Amino acid sequence: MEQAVIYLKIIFAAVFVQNFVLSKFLGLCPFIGVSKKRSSAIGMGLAVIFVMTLASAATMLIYQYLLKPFKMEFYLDIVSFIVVIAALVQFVELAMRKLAPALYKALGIYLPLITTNCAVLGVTQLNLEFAKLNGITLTDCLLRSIVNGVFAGVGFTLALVLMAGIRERLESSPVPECMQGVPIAFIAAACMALAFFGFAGIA
Amino acid sequence: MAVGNVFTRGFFKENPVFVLLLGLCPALAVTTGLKNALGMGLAATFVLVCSNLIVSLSRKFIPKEVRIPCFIVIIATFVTIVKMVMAAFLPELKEALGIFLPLIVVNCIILGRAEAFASKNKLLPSVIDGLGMGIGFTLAICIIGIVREILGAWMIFGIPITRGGMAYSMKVFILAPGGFLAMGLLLAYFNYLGAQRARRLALAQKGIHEGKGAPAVDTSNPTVQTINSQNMIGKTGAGPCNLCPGCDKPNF
Amino acid sequence: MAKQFVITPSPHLKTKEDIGAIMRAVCLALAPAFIFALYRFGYWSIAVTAIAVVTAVVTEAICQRLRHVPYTVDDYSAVVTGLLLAAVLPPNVAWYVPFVGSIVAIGIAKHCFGGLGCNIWNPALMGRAFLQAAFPTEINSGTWPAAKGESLLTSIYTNINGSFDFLVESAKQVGADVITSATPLEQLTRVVDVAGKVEIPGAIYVQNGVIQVSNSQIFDVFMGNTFGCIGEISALALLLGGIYLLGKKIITWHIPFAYIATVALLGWILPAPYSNGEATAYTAWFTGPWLMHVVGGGLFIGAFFMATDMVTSPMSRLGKLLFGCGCGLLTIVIRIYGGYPEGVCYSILLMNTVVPMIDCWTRPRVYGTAKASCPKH
Amino acid sequence: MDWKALSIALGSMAGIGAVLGIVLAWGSKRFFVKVDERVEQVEAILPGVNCGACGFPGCSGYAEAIVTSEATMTLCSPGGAECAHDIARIMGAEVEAVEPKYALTACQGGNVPNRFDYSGVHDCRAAVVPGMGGGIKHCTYGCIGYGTCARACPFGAITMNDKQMPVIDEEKCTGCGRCVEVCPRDLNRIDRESRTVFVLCTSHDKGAVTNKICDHGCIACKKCEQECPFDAIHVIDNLAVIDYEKCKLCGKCVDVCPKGVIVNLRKERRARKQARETAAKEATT
Amino acid sequence: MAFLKTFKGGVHPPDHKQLSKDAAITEAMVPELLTVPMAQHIGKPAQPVVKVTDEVKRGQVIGESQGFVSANVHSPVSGKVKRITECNTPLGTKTQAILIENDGQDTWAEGCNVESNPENLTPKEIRSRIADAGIVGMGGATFPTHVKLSPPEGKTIDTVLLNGVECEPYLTSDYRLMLESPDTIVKGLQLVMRAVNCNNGYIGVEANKPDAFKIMEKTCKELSSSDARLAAVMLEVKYPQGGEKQLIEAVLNREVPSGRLPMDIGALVQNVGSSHAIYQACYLNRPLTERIVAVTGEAVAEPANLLARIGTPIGDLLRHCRFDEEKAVKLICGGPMMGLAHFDLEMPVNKGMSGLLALTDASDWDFRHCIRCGRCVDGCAAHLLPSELSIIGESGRFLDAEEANVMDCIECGACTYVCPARRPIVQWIKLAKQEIMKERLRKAEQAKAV
Repeated sequence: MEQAVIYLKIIFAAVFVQNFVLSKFLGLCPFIGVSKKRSSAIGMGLAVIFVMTLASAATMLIYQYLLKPFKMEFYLDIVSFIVVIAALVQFVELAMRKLAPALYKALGIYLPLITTNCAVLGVTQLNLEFAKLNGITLTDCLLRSIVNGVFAGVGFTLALVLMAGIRERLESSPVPECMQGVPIAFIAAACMALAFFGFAGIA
Repeated sequence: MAVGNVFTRGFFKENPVFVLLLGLCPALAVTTGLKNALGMGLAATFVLVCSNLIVSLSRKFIPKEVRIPCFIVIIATFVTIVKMVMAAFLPELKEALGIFLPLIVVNCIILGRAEAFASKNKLLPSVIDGLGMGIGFTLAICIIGIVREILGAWMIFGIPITRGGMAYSMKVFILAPGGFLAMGLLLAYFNYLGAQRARRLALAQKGIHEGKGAPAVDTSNPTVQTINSQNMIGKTGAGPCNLCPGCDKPNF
Repeated sequence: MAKQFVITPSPHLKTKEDIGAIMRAVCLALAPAFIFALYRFGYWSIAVTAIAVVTAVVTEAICQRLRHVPYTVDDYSAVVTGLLLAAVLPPNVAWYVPFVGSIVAIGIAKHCFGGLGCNIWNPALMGRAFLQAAFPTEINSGTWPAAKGESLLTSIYTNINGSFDFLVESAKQVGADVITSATPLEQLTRVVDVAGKVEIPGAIYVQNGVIQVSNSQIFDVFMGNTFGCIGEISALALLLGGIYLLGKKIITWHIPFAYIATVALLGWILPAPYSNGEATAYTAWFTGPWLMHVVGGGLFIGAFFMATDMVTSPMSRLGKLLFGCGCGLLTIVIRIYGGYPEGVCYSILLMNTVVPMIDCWTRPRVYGTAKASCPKH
Repeated sequence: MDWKALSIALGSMAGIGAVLGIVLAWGSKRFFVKVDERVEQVEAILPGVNCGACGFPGCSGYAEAIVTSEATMTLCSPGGAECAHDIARIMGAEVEAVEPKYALTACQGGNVPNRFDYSGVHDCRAAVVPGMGGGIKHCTYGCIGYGTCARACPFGAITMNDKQMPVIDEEKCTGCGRCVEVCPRDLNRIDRESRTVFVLCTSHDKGAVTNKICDHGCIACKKCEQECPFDAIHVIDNLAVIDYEKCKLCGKCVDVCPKGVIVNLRKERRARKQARETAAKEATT
Repeated sequence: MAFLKTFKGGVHPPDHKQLSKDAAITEAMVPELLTVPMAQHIGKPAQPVVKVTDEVKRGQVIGESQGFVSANVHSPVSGKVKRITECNTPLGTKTQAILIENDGQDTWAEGCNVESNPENLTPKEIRSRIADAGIVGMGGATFPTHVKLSPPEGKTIDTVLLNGVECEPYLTSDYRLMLESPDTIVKGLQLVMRAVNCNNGYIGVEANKPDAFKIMEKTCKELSSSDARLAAVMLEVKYPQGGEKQLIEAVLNREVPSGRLPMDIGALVQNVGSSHAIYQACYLNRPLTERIVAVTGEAVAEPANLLARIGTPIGDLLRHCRFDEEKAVKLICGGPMMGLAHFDLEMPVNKGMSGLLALTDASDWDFRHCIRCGRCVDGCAAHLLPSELSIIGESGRFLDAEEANVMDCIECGACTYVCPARRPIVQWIKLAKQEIMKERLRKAEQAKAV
């Protein structure tokens, strides 16, 4: 029960309170770039969730079994993580294209965008910070980072999809000329972030 | 291409933040004040110059298929160096930049320049390009930083503008929504300026239209989808539309 | 030349009720609340309102000038925004708070998105949320002006239980201009267990894991004999305005009903955290002070005036019900578990964000077809 | 120097690199899918305005059609000859030169009186919906004047003048044909640059009627028919029509037309072409 | 009042019926020159079968029906064919028309205006009588009636609904007809029921016409029999209660599937005016040469319900009712919600013109952006999202409207009536439909070419 409440809080925080896009400024390039259509927003969101989960697990394993035992966590974390993520994304892309072409058509086109999505590297860094600060058990760390990875991705997807809905509506609005496109998307993001302040202090 | 153009185009015409819309995350996350913005800008510039240098040097040896991972490793190495240097000499700044320091690795500007310019050009132009783009990036995030600091804390570089003026500051500008808002309004303002300029230009040289502007990132190479897609995002941003003959509409 | 008739598309009859008429009715419906505010808080509250309204109207005109679109300040929509913004501000804020708030509300939340009809978020609430983040100390000062002169309602209900009046009275006795007290909802979030200790008159406390709120307190709060923002203290006045709007069919019952019902239901069901001296404990399920949740704070102004804002609420009836329920859920969650004592503003803004999705999910089933389809575009 | 740490770091990085490299190499062999790179290359060349002039759903659709050789390479009007050549380079084929095409409005809107007042959507297509009176002007063939073509033009080449008539800027016009599609009166047409003589009227009203309501309408006087040395212009159903098979663009009909209905654009076009060429020369030097 | 039958959606415009409600039906003056349009119905226009200078008699066929979905046109007077030319029609189109010079004799053609007993007619004979008489839907839709009465093999009609709703404001022609000639209407209904071989007949009347309802109820009771069960149904006052699909939904609680016809769910709807015409065709052998037109509106001094010959210029009718040409701003043929505005006083009355309004209110379309109030959504009888359609229309993406089910719109105008932003939604919808049809045609042609 205790455990469940803790995880519930992690989930709530990852999705709403500490939303990756709206309060942490992570993953803004795809947030602005891929939020023009709802369908592509959902595709991108799912791809991010997928990669974030895998990346969280893989990097935590590398940290626990490679970096920490050999005391390399200070200087080799970035290099090893980014390489692993890049390889992971590429491998998933390759495999998806062959094994699930339908899924590839829906998600695959977004996969290359994800390597340079700072949300993915960001979630691994946050997991790392947590693991460094709280020396709890290995499985706990792993589970926590996976949950964090999944729901940070869900939070990202939520923001992305809501944004896409809003931008679809804005498409038929007489937005001032100099604000059309990206500027209004930022202002909408500002308003969304303000609204998400309502979650502050929960959990 | 003239060296001067390579150096200066990143300042305004192809400003990585305001025109190409790259590197947005740090541009918003660490710009609560001028100090952080400057620190981030310099760090990114350093990485950009160094990675461009190494990429340019090694462009003949790296096989085409694995060049992206190689570039990433090169960039990551320099980011680690910056991180360690900062930890040693500027621990405060390192704390303030937080995870966005390691995240320089995935800053699209750096990988974009490495791929689009350094991997195709000689050493000197590559370094100059990196420096120019880095300065452009620094300039942009310093503008955001200064706006947010003034509005949000009534300070510049951590120094209060007027005594007791804090009361008029709007703290929201150093929070997340304020970051988005400042960015949106600045972009709109630059769009407005760009549109004005384009209109004036069109009036001035009525009819005679320049050829296609130099593409920001080489789009002719389809194997690198990452860069293509980023460029696609860039195209959605401000700047005059250079697609259609005689068009003076800003392309959104 | 022969007479030239006018050709217009059908229909050739149009309802008399245009945007201006709707907005004027909303202004009228808000009147009781502001008249009551004048009674309760004195002239500064009306000055704040005036600043908000004038700034809103002027900002609207300036924005329309800049955008080269026709002036439509005569449709009263900016006035409504100004009024609603003022309604959710504390009565003693500095002049620049409503000023900045109105500029943000009209300039950013409305005209950046394309003006009336295109805003995604309720401008007034967006202004308020901006102010909350920009000037947190001014907005959450917890100081309220002492009632100027003998308030009509104060004198009538003092004998019942002057839970808040005694503060006003004492402030008047010592000649203070302002008094510090918590709004009922702030009290609800800071409840403590007073087991064994003396009962504090007029305070809300916890006994045996149940929050104790007396009926007279609730009645006081309902009448407006309490502290809070300019336009939201008197639930009665707002209810009158709401009924007027419902009667004139400016709004439909769906959103207010769903909103208030959800707040009441969840306010009753959910356990609230409280401090029992050393740690945080939770009250029992199904014991919440639901009536206080309904009449206290800004629920009525939110449910009747803010959430029903046509531009930012869903179009279909089912969508409106969903929207209301969502607002209620978020309001209660923020009130009980969140960092703010009041959740109406943020809950409506959050639900505004979801409206495009709700509109897509709740498309009506087209006559003669099996099911509604959401276009892909 | 801490050799041990260095070697561990080196070793582990090499290890990670090796493992990932092997996995990726294996993956790329195992999951190899052939894609035609040319589609993306062609798409990169196309202007990306998705105007639909080629008849395919957007530029990407056209790119795919080119590569699968469903479509010829010269269909892109906005991209013009340059674009066609670039595509040809990728596809490894040569294309013939594409002559520029321009739009033209076959109505001069000569002071036609109104039949009624109109209040409703200002769109020419809306005005011809049954029951909307069929356009405010007395001439039921000519331009309605609500600027639908101007709004439809993806290149901003059409503007409405103060007489509510479209003016086509040939500098901006790419001949994409959107204006032809949207005009409910079929007034706009796309024609080659070298074709310069046109009848700018479509009214089949009797000459007397046209004469009364329009000062730039064809009144079927047949003067052009008599003047033409090549038998290339005929009045058919009260309207002069040029047979371009026979027409030598001599412009004699233009001179005799009492209503100024027939025009010759040769001079303007030649001047503009020269200006364009000199500008291009300057740009290259 | 509590639970009258009705449909989902709808609006409540002011009905303005008091203007002409109490004016008994009077015969309009027959003009010297009548313009008889060849297209007075949906479908192919009729082909003129007379030549200039031909003598014609009243009731003589002058335009022959072309194909199945078409209708005959008869001469409304006796006289001489003066010219065959073009004219504007109340349907908003231009069509061929025969100009007939009235000789003032009103001689009926041979076999016309002869009483006969249709008791022994077979369904097929009834249908052919109706077809010969050129009867079309007289509520305004002008769909040829004999087509409606001929369901294809395998489709049976179990209920005939008579539409006496007249939900359009101002219009009173059906109301007056129900009051003054109830038994012809009900007998016409019986004929229709026999023609399609069904036993149930209903007459729907809105609750704001209690006297008409009462008289219809009484007549129904009198004429009802075991093989023809007749009843009048009182319906809630709501626009567009008189829409075909809405009437079916209200009375029978059935929905016509999208893109299909009422006959697909076993229902048939006839206007009371058509029913009256069917009576005249079968009992009196009179083809359709006249109809009742409610001439009303604020600019008409003496509003009236006129029995007018087809082909009478609307200007004559208006002048007959002393209309103020200075004051009148807008002329409308039909009701104010779906009727079309016209500018031509020479335009003739056709078979579907139930009303002729001269309004003093121009009602400009100075529209604003949609404020998403949702009133159009609540009011839409087809359960569409008119606001969305209007936004699609405003931005000119007409083909996108197809996905938003624009083709299911019945163009009743309820959305536009309630819109506080004054948006011309119906016009955008009509435009979108036109563009979609054009596109479909283009695609079909393309497919044919390939």
